[in-house]
Amino acid sequence: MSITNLLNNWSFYRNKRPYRGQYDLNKEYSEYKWAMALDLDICTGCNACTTACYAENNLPVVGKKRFHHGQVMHWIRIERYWDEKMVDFPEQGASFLPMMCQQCEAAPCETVCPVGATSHTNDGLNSQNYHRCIGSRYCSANCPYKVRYFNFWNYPSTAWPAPLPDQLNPDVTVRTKGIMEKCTFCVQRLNEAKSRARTEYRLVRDGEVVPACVQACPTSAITFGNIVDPNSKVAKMWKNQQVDLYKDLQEKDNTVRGYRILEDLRPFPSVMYMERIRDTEA
Amino acid sequence: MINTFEERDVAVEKRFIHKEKDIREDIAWAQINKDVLKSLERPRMLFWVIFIASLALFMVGVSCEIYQYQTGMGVANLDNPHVWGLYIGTFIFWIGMSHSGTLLSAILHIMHADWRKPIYRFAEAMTTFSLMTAGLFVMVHLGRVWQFYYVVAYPNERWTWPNFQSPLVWDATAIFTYLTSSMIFLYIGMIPDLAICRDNATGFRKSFYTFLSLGWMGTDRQWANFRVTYLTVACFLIPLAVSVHSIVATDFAVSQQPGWHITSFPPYFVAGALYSGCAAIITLFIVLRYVFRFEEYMTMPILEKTAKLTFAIAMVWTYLNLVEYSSTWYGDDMYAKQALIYRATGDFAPYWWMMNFLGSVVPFTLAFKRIRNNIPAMLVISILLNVGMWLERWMIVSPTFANGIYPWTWDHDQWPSLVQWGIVAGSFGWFNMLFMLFCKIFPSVSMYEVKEMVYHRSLVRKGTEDATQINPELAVEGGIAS
Amino acid sequence: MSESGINRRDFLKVLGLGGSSLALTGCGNTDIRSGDELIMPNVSPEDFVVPGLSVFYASTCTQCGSACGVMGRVREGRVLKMEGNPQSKISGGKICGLGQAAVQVQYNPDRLTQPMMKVGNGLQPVSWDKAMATLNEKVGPKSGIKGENFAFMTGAMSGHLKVLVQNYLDSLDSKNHFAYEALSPSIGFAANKQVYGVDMPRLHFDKAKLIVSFGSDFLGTGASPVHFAAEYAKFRKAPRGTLVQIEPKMTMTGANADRWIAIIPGTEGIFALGVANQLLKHSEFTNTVPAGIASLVSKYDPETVSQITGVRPELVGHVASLLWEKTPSIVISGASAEGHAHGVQNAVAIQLLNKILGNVGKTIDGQAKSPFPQIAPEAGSFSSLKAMNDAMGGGKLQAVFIHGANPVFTAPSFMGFRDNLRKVPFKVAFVNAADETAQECDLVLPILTAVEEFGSNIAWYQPEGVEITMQQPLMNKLYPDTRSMGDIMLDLVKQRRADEYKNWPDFFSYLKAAVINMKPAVKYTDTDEHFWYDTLSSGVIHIDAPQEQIGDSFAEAALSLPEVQNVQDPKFPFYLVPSERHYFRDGRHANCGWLQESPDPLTTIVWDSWVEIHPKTAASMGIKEGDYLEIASQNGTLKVKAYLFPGIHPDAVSIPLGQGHESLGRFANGVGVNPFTILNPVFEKDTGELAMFGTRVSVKKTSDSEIVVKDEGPVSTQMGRKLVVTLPADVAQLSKEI
Amino acid sequence: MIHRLLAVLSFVFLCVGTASAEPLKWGGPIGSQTSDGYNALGPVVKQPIEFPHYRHARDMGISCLYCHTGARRGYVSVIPRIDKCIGCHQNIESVRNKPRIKKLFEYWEKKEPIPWKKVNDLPDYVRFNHERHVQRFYFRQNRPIREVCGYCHGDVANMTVDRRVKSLSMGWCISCHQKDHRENDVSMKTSHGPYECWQCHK
Repeated sequence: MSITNLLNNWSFYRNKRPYRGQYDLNKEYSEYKWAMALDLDICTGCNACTTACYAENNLPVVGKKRFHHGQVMHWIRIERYWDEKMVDFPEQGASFLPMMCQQCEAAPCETVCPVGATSHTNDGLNSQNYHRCIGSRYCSANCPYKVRYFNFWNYPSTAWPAPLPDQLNPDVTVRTKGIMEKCTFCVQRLNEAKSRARTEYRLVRDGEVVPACVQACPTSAITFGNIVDPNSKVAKMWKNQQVDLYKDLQEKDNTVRGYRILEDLRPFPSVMYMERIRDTEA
Repeated sequence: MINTFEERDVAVEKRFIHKEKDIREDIAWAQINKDVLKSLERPRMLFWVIFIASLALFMVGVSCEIYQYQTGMGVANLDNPHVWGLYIGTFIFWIGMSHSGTLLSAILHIMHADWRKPIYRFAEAMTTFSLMTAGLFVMVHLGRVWQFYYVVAYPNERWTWPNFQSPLVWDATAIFTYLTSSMIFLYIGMIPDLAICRDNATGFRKSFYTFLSLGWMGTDRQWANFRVTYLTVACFLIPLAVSVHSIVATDFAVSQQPGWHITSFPPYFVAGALYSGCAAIITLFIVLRYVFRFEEYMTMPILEKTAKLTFAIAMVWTYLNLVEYSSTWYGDDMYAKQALIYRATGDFAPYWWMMNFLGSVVPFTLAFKRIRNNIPAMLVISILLNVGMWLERWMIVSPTFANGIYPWTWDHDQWPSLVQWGIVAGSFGWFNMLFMLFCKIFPSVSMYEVKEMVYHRSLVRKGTEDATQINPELAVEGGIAS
Repeated sequence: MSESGINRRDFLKVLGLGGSSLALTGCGNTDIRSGDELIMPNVSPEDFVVPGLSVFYASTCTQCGSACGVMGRVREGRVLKMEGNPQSKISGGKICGLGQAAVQVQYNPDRLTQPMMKVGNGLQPVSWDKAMATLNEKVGPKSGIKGENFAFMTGAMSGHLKVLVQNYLDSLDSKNHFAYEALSPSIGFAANKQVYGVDMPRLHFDKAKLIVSFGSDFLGTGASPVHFAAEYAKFRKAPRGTLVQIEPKMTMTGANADRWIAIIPGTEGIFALGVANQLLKHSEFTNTVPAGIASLVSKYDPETVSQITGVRPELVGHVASLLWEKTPSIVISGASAEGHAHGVQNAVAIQLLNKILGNVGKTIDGQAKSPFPQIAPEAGSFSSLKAMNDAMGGGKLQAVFIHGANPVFTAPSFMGFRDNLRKVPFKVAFVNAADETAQECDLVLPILTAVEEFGSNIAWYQPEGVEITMQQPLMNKLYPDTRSMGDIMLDLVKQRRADEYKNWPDFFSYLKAAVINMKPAVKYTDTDEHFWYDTLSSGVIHIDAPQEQIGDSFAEAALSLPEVQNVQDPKFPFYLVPSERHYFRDGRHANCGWLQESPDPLTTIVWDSWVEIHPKTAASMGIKEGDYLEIASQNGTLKVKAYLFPGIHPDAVSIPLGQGHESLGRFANGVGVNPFTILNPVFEKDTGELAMFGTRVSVKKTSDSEIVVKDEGPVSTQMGRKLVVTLPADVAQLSKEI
Repeated sequence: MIHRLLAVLSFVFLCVGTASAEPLKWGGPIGSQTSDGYNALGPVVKQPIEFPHYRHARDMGISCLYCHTGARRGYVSVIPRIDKCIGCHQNIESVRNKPRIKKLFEYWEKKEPIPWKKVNDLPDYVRFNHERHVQRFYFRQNRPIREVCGYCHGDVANMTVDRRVKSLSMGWCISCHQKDHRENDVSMKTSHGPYECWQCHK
């Protein structure tokens, strides 16, 4: 990139994002905006998504000691919360929350990375470029969801005793020490599907490609798709749940379940959660 | 009528100078040279002992860093999301330390507070060396330090730029600029003194000082140029110093972390920086005064002034600290409030309370003249203040990570590992080592400025008479600068 | 595809693509280079194999007994990932984490790579020739092994491998096929048999508006978790069903309940009868069961029930009114209700509710009946372990084969299984890794993993029709010195009956012939070869078999009141709940890093065992999280870390099963404790199964303490954040959602 | 004096500048290679069979895509499988006894893959998509295949064993991605290649 180029594109970097019309089916490089809808009522907290993510994205198994030090690398984790008002027993069960990178539109991590290793793609993903990363860990410090995971150790040399490396997905880089990583919405799958679709002069069909967690989820609690396409299931769900990608505070009916986590910090996440339901009369 | 620089100086001095006796006005200039140059003589055994100890401490840090470099950041016992630890805290500490030099030499220079003259040289050295130390921490902190050059904006084969939005890029730029400027400032200010050294040295040292003194002859033209240059660089340095620490503060203030996301952070940081810097000056003041027998120059009135200055800055800092707490407390930010409560009651509470005690209560001792004049007490207090300020930086960084916005990831077990402590300790060894070398290679008291000061004091006393008339010795051995 | 399975494997062999197989930044290639890496093009691959693009092969997951159809993602000759096979009605294209870990079983660094033979006290590698010669010598026709002195222990089994095992036993005139599962559903089967006349009815969770589950963790560890999870998802869609879970320790299913009720272990049946009593007072239910039963349950008024079960009395009526309001409902019992001396009685009492509510035929009906009884599943039981143990103890057995089970690990220590096994002169284990049982065996034969092997499976819970799921190799075998279990069995059968099996050189051809024989049942009209390839490529054979009839009348004799022994034992005051972790089951997969590092859903603990104890109990005993507790039963003591867990009855403590391996591999060895060892010899009266939940223990705090390694932070609530929001069901308008 | 000062200062800057310059990796700064900056002839790679590209592509006029079938449908361009070579060569008796062909048949008879060496070897974290480039420039813009492939691979049709001719560095990729290319052979509308990280980096 030359200086001229940098200056030409400066206004792009200075744009307030997201802005309406940022994603458009008619624009060549922003006809996709990948988004999720996650129904917390039918998520059972079974961890199938987590394991699928380990398999798909070459996540290292860190072992007990490192897990204890909080150096675990699960890109998607299942959080289990008890009710704050619980007396003796959790009579309404637990609250499970699968938490992965929310692919924020106004991502706090992107602005602070000194080297631009994390940046926004035209598809609305928050890309993490491993070999550009110098490991300042500022992005993790600034991530409100704490879904960025830093390679504190040289996992390639320890985490996969032979022949476990044979299982590694060749489409995903294995990360060495000193690098930040996070959920990518399985971008390797998205890229492949987009390439296939482009060859066939079409857009990626709804449901043609899903991340590993979505594919595994036994209850199909996660819906994934291109929110720019009004006919995709995920776009319909967002609309139905009255969650607007471009708004930071949703004005919605009380009966509607959609919300985005920590919306008040205005990161404009791409993952819509749907409230857990409990039968209070049961 | 003001026709010459000297006349102007005298006029200025007349207006601004305290009539206090902060230095004897009858010290012979040759005596000044002699006293100061004595500090450059072959060191005593004790010097080597301390030097080797510092070197050993530094090597501990180096080996820790090598271990960390080889193994990964995990050896520092950082975790997700507690990704920053002592490294960043100590980094801010050293950056803060660097502000005192600029304060003394640049700000007070412009303000014509000439009591700074005997002590600004080592303060400036401190600035340079603590910045160098701080720079090391940036490197130590990076996960892939071997790729640090990605932060530098330079045309490269990949056609990539750093992210100019990131405060870390501002940081890198600001620190680098500040480091180079303060090194230049230190060097420029030393040129007349280097010339004195040159004139008194032999052998290798002679050629060394000859090279560095850039042919300084003490001519009028040289003096004129020198003053303009020095003043210019000083003016340049002041905004730079303020901006450096403001930028370090924006590292925190622009982030979402509770407890960091505060607009008063930049002045708070600058105040804290000056505070710790002044405290460090007091410490070094006392040490140098004792070691090099600089009692004639580093006099008690100067110490007292420095202490008063420290006290004033401590109050500014305390005020800003209270502003931070109260704006958080009365504010609307649930996360920040929770983080504040956590600091006061959580795992870090002992350190947090100690920090507040050391930073805000201990300086009140400086309000008492008896304490200000008691050297051992001042030594202890100044060290305590610096401990407090170091704790402050740590308390800014760590508790926020341990108790941030997202409760699921609050800390399991976070205590800096030996590697972190080793590198922090090593940094003190490194600083100490550099400072000791400096004191033995360069005059740690500015000879020409002290001469100037003595001269002005005598002028103030005797009116505008020529100083040589009072002190005939001055005419001998080369005048103000040899 | 080429002609035979052997060739298919050959082509897989040449798929290997060098170089780019490992992409390690820092370690791998990070520069632009020339000539440093190799590209090994395929010699002659199938047309659809394009390097760089994945091929999905259908197969079956054998990680648990549910027989989910899966697909293996294959790139450059290596299987990389398992996905659900959408053609399978069981998995519905979905997969659980345990299934994902099949690839870690395959690439496990601790896999056994060559045959081992006992020399002295240790195992020494030998060649296959030597191993097979030994087999021939010890159990061949000339060995005199016959009939009663031979036993074959397997895990739960189905499909054509089971046929071969059966045939082998037949050739030896032996009836000693011991299908052993440590966590078997046999008690539930016995109860179902009494109530419905079948082992396992079909459960329609999706049709129910209310599920009342007595300790059944159908989402985590039930008969078919992936299938039930899908049904559960439908159940939660509009009109949203309500889940009530009654159990002593919260399971994953309990964590998803609208109402979770803690109950004293073993008293679930009483609670059910109390609910039945309330229901029978309603006029609409009075005639649903024989009058004798009504009078039998009438003594269980809420107060009595509350006294026995430790549940608040109003909850009895509450559950009854829920059942009355929300129809159709479904009431199920699970392991923690069944694993008692009166387990069958408990389960029958629970099933009584279904009868009263008329759920039979609505949410509960019969499974399809498989037309191929010889490949029908053998679910396995504990009693077979007991039988084998007795036979070994009696010195009757001369040779034992063990496949698919790890009895040395899972047998309770009171049985003395290890010592009894040592009495057998010749023991052979067929394993993937040298586990505890293999360590005791004289000959240990490394077999192929499920992803390298041909096979057929049929689950004992069939959601729709009968689904025979096919297994095919997803890659060439990783180690040349491992062999197909089917091939070994065929060789063994040939030792005795060479003539009958001479047409089949290997298991592949045997299986192919057998599958093609099924063609008429599927009404497939094309050629045999097409049928075979269609079967392999879809991975499943669907048979629309008629449903089994299930009984809809409830005989008075069927119900006998559960004999709850709710006495306080001062020496062992606590009930032990050995909980089944959904990714560990009986511990056979403990050596997968992914599973060890997958946090337990409720405690979020990893890489460890722990004892769950209610915070109130803990407070009264001064126990803090991480304190080591000594959990002692009559049969032993375990020292294990405490975890304060609100979802457990204050009189119970719970230790998860599956950890505490001594010899399974680097990820499992020395991790945690094995609660199987301290189980008491309490047996279910009707079936003779081990009553897993019948053990009483004492808890003693020790002075040791260690941090519990878990994903959860220091707080377990949301601290006022809006992370998971809960909406009352009456406010939500699910029917308007998409 | 001022000259000395300048001398010292420039010395300092030189030191700092050298220290902060990036280590000399392959590619180096812009313009450090050749006249256009990116023509960087790679080393000669010794292959197990000295495959004559010129014979096939130039003399016989075989399209690149005939053998490298993956280039139009996947990320990897694909070194042809051996039975593809054999498919033709078992019917070409005239060269059947040439040493290189004999070697080919040796591999075929042993059913062993030929261990070709990778010539255009990108770092492992880069995923170059052949399909997109071939689709865009060959199928849509209708440019000759040898030109399309040759942009990165050079004039392979005149080579024996392939040799890298471009630097294949990131700056080189971007220099082209920033150019406006016509959408197809009829339209005058142009667009440029994407330049976000995840398009190429995995």
